[in-house]
Amino acid sequence: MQKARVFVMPKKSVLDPQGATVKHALNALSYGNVNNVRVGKPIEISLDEKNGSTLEELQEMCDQLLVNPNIEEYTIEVIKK
Amino acid sequence: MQKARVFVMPKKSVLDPQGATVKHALNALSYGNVNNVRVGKPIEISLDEKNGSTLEELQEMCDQLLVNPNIEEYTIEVIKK
Amino acid sequence: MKKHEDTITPEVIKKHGITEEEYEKILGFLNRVPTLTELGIFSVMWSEHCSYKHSRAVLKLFPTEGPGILVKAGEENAGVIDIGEGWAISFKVESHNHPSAIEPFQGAATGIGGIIRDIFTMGARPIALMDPLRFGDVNSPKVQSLLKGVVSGIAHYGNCIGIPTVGGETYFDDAYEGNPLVNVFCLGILRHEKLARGAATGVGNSVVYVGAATGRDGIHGATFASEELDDNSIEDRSAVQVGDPFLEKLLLEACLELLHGHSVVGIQDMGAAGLTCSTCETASRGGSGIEIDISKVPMRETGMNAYETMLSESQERMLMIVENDQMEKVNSIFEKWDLHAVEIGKVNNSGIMTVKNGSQVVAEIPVKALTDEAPAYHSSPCKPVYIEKAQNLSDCEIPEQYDLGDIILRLLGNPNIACKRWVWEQYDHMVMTNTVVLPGSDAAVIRLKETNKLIAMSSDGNGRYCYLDPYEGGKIAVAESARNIVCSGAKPLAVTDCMNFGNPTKNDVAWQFRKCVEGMSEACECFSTPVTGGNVSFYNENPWGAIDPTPIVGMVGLIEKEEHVRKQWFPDGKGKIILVGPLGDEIGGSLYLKEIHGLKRGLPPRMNLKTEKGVQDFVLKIIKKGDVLSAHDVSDGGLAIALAESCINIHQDTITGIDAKIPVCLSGREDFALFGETQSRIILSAVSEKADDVIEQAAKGGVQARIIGDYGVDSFCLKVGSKSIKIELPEIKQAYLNTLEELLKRNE
Amino acid sequence: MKYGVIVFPGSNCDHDCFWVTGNVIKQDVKFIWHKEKNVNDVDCIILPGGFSYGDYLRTGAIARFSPVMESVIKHAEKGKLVLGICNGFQILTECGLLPGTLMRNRDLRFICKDVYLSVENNSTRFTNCAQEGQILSIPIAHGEGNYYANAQELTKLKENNQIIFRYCDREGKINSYSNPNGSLENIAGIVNKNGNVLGMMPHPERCCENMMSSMDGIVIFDSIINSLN
Ligand SMILES: Nc1ncnc2c1ncn2[C@@H]1O[C@H](COP(=O)(O)OP(=O)(O)O)[C@@H](O)[C@H]1O
Ligand SMILES: [Mg+2]
Repeated sequence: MQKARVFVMPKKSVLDPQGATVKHALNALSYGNVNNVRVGKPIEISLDEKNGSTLEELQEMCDQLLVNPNIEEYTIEVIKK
Repeated sequence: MQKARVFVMPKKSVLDPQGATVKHALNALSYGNVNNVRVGKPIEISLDEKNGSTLEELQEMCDQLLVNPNIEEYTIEVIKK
Repeated sequence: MKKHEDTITPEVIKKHGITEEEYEKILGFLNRVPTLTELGIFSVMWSEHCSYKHSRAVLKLFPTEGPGILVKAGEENAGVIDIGEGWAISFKVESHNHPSAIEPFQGAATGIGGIIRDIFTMGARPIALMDPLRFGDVNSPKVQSLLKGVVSGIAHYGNCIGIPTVGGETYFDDAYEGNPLVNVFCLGILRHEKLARGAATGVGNSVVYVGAATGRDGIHGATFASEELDDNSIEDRSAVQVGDPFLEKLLLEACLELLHGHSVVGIQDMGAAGLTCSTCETASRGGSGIEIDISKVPMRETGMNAYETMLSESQERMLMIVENDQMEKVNSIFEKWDLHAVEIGKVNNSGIMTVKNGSQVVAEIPVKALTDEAPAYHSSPCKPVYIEKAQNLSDCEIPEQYDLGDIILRLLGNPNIACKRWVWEQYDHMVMTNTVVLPGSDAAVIRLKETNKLIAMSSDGNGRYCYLDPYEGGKIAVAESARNIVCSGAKPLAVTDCMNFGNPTKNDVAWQFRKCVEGMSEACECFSTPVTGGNVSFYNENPWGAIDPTPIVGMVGLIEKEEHVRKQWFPDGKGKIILVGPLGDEIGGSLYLKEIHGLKRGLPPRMNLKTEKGVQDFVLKIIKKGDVLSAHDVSDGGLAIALAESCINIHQDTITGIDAKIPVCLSGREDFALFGETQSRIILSAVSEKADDVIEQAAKGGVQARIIGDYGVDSFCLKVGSKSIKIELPEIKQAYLNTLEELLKRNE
Repeated sequence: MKYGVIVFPGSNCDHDCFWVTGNVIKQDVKFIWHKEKNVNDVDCIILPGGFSYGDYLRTGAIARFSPVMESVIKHAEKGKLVLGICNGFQILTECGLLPGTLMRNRDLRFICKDVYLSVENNSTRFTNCAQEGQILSIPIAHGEGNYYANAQELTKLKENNQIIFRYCDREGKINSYSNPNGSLENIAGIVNKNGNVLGMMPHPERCCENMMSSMDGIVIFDSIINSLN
């Protein structure tokens, strides 16, 4: 695998003040139908051409560094060229 | 449409200090094959059941508020239930 | 009410941290089996965190009376003292150790949020923060990430809400491995007549909820803080609370605006044990009863039951008691700040806390059972066996053949001494434009724009000393804090404290606790600085045992005039260095022994309070007279380090040299004279013409003082006994200013 | 003259700006709540520092939709003065009164400390009391002050002499060591093409009194008064 995207999102049970504030702002801008917003962090990882990573390795990176399991959850998407 | 995700990513032409730091850290953690990382911001928007938004409206939200076109670019993904 | 015998099993009771005897007591108060919600309410209110059940008796030793005290310790959310001209200050320190161990960023951030709420509920505008911190070995990557998380969490919250963090402590020792201490201090200012109370009075008055919606955050946080951390605690992660400093800023402005009107009778923040604690404590203080309907509580999540609602610790929420017909006025102020206030109940005179969910009663408990009648335990303190062994140290165990200049540099670059600007530069320490003495000097000084006075504040506590001798260590914590305050030109006023200890049911921890409190109390009496409030944090343990006993003293002092303000740095130009206080070579418990020789042993320095008071009174007098230009107290690292620190003006990025001579004392050891931490010593600087006069004045007052050399030369020269040390100034600067930063960058 | 200090939810240097303009340099000043729509009676509007809307999403992104901003833009279009400090600068770039963007600091950390600025252009309404090349000591306090503009914008800024302050060291050297946050070409403050809107990351309101670590901030407030006389 040469390229992957990790979506780190605040857990549903955890307060997301940023999401709440953005929702308010969108409502105020006349997008009254927006009823929930969550703001997270996508991380795009490019890997060596010759030396990619397995899905397990990517999961390891998440668990070790990229994601704070206390308050965040994640999914991994592989980007094909 | 009832739910959408907007991926806001730093433009390629713009330095992404956060991405650079994450790359360093991953390299240091022995993931030497990671050669580029970009950190962005996914925004998950839930809309009213009865009163969704069109893709155009979502683009409007991005252009008006969610994205800073000077340094960011975005894609929109519709989430089907 | 339904019968609940089936749900309330012995396991459930145990899981709530309630002992068999305590459960019997609950049955006695209710005359029936409690509901699960009620059991939850008892468990949080009777937890150590809310009830102080293992410390109440001992804390009574603290002196709490004084002439200017407007609100005494324990009466309200924070103490309040008069500073003249109709103005008063309110301040307090809190711990957020356990949440920060689990989730450093949010744990520290919500700690700041909580202490700020404690202060503005008194009607005071918060104007300064401090953050006394303790971590394990700074060389461990884990500790570094903890440190970074905690510091950025404090920065995130404090900076965003716009209250400057002007001081604190950062100390590393293996004893805190896995159990960091994150204490936070906040100070606010108010007019006497604006003092607010946390009492629910006036039958028929409205109980009003305002702020963030309630989610499942931190459920059982209060009991959690009263249990030891074990590896399973990682599983408790759903308990993490996330702070929203932006919302708190709105809440703060709205509440202060509201409190300055006359519609609010009582106010209390929802901190530990959230809705439960705020309702029963306000009712208890008001001698009243309260009835609330939780179906009216704004919820962030769906499907929360009564138990979860009552125990949630969602942040940024306040409870207010509002006069019957004033809801409209209250609403209009909150709406201005885009906040929403909801009436969730009424005050009555039943003496009972009634919780309904719509029409169904889910809890009905006598208020006093949760507060005044909560269990209290008398511990059986017992001197730990390690003490005698640890205190016992003979000089010959300390190798002598070291290069003293090299040791000075190593100590200056030791993370426990090196400049902490890596920390404080991440904090907005200037916002509000009051910070007159920036972080880095003995005490921070802020001016009060409302008057011509200034306030000095310092936080201190030496776990090393307290581990070796909790009684002397307790005295020294207070004395050192007062010394720092005096060095800045202030008169010590009062104290808040945070007592960080291990498991209080262990007899040696109970002993450490009691001895520290005794020592602190004695010192507080001596300096006439009553304790106006504080916090106890027990169960600070890791798999290897209890942390070092670490009482943190937050002291506040008053400076009458701007001209009296002093910093620790030698001024520009040339002049004389004066040492006030005894010569000495008490090496036991010193940082030198720990960091250079790996010995955390020996008898820590003795604190003679009479000597200390004499030195402090003299120094304050001489500062006020204008005879001295700078003042710095001697603490960790001893005389050599204090002298080096006085040379480096961190904020101007300049350094000056000295030429000084230090006599060797009884032990005959040069290293002891340089690095011993004998107490009651202050380094002053004066222009040459004034120096002799200062010495003479000291002699008249019966205070030891001597000129030990000159400042304003080109290098750092020390003569000690027969040895001479010379260090070039850039080396000193490099070691002191850059080591911590470089150490932390290395792993980035 | 009369200053108006805008108060957004989350502003936290509003009182500091009010204090300096009102009590230190003793001018008329009033707070303007962000929901107000009329700013006609003031000569110079200050957008203060702080964390408007918590800086959520992006700094300044939500504040620029505050009702008051329409009048601020009109005020600027009339050629009247607008001073954006820190978060105020961020709002000015978001609403298009100034070019460029303020990104996260190079080291990803918030930085609060005194820095030196060199006055690159002293012929503006905000700097006419300074010497050209004068070095000012003024504190910064921000997490996102890393100025970025694309090549075209940068060329224009230079052509029109719009770069007002650059970070430098005590001797005036402008290089990466004296750049605290990674800003493009050490840019610390810029004006619009007409020279009536200044955005700067450093906080002049924090250094106007004897008790503070410097008094260099005064130069900017003095220049403003001077330009109105
Ligand atoms: N975590 C921190 N936050 C803010 N300031 C700090 C922190 N740690 C240390 N400092 C500051 O660094 C200086 C030195 O601290 P310390 O060595 O504890 O002083 P002292 O020995 O005089 O009590 C003080 O001004 C203190 O406020
Ligand atoms: Mg000191």
